[in-house]
Amino acid sequence: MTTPEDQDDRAQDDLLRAVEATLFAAEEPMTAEAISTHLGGAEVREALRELAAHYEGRGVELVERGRRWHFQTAPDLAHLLRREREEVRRLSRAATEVLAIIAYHEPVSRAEIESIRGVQTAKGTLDVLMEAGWVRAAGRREVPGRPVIYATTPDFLAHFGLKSRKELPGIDELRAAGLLDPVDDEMVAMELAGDQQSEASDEETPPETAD
Amino acid sequence: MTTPEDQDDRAQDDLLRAVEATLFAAEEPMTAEAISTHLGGAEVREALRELAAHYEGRGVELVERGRRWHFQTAPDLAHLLRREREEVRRLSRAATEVLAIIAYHEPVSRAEIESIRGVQTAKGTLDVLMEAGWVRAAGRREVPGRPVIYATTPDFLAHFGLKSRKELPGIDELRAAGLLDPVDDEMVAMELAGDQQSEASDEETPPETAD
Amino acid sequence: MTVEIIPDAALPLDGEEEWEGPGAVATDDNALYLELEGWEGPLDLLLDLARRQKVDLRRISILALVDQYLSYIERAEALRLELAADYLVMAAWLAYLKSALLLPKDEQEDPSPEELALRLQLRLQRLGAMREAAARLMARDRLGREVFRRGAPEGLRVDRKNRWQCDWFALVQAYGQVKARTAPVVHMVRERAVMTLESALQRVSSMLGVRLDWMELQEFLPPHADVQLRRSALASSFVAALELARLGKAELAQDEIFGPLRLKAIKQ
Repeated sequence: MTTPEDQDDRAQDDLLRAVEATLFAAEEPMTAEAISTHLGGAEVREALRELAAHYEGRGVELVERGRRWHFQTAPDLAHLLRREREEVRRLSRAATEVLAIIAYHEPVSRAEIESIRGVQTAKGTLDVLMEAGWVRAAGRREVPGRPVIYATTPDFLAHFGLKSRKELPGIDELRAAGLLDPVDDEMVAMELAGDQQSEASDEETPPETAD
Repeated sequence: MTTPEDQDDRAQDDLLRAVEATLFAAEEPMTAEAISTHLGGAEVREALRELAAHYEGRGVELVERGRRWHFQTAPDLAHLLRREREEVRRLSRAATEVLAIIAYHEPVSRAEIESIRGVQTAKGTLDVLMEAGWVRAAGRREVPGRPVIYATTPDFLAHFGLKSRKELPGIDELRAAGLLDPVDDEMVAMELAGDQQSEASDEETPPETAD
Repeated sequence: MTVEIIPDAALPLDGEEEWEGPGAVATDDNALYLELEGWEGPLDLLLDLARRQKVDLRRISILALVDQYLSYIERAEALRLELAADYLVMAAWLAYLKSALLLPKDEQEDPSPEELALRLQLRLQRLGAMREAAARLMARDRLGREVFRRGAPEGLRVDRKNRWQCDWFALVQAYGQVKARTAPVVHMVRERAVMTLESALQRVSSMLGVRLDWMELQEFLPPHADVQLRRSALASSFVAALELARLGKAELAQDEIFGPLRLKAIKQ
């Protein structure tokens, strides 16, 4: 046998479910009045309080902000919504060259880098080096146009196991190690072409003017 | 003093909250594997079961559709929610029949669908179903002409509230009655003799005999 | 009045979902004819006729069904309704089936008419089953209609962060290669065996002087020259031939494109 209290409970239960579903499906936070109108004029404040209590401490909570109610992910779980995934990526050949030039010649402007490399350097290449934390903008050169000049960072030294830039092998050492021997032009062209494909942002174009 | 059991409980509780928050925030249904990956490799099946049980009978429920999980409003509250929603596009009778044939017989070729319906299927009909995301091309049948075969998608299961194709209404009875058996060659041939002349607008390569 | 029966295409794309066969609203024959365009092909019409027998599809009378179908088609023709070809093809096939069913058993072909009737029945059952399945599917609690997903999900985002890798050797090697690539380079051109235009001109005109008939350009080349010299000699001799023709001292002929070029002296 159902008592009047049971029926009241069920009615309250139905209202609770209705409010829950309405707020869940809503595209925007809703005021108690809007929910009430939506549910044919039922009094929903008590149901909202009960619901909020039910969700307390769960992964999702019902909150009131400026008289509007909505569900949201529990604040302490906010980090779950933005997961960071680290990807290890090898520096492209173009970026390695630019990094080497900055390391040997710092501080240098982009125009100087291009002049040394003999090819234009895409903006993305420097961005990558700055993202890696190895290169920083080190002011501007006091010449017409005031170009930004770049230098390496302490992180650069740490990553490459150098105490200072002086530890980089000099030109004579490079020559002795055979690293200055003319390389096969076609190979270089091919590798540079490879750079272009691997990094869309790192496109190289023949330099227009080198200064 | 906390016992090891308490700690276990708390860990399980945290996982439950994390799974709940993740699924609440997700824009698409997620497989258990995807949830697990998102949460750094935790085993989430037990948490999913617990959550589903927790939400049972509430205004919002956790359901599994084609191995993917999502929250949705309880079906019995449809009357409260429907009114302010734009109704999903109505399907033509032809489209609903083609959808049913694909769902119950999948994978099926167009010739097989046409054989069952006894009429050619306008290109647009399959397009509508694919655009809705309910049907996809599922490869080709290795018979002469290599016809494309069609199957339903996880979105189809989600839309129609089916955990898997096994839950298709009456599918067991239909199979037992032999009504889902592969379509008979001769019937296809007989049918096509009539069809080919019927509609010039309905371009279609003459369907090959189905297997 | 002409009503063309076009299966499928005649149906509006946004037709009613809980669609009822046109026959369901057609209580008398005339009304039925007006509804003919609603059928999707002969099988659809047959299924509707079969349903009117108000028995299980497994127990329908095929002969009665055939008669009904044929009489509809006849009456449609009497009313000059334009019938789509497949309705007529089905009519012809059913007429054949009927006559076969009525023939004495010993004159029957394979497959037997009973077998064919059974297959037709199976087809109707199949279509009927799918039509019901479609209706049951459409009547389910559907996402976006009866049940709803969260209206404003926060969304899950995966931010990719790059960790760049490069080692000391790659760095130093890259610098070495930049230096090597951009170092000034002096180009030396090696001496090569060539035949100058002057010597070719002299050679060709003197050889032309002693011959009266046509000679191919190839014959003017030094016979024992190496490949490189021969190539140079061919180019120079060709230009020389053109020059001699321009001066009116030689005649040039070529029978086809890329064919041998022939020369002949013009006697003044």
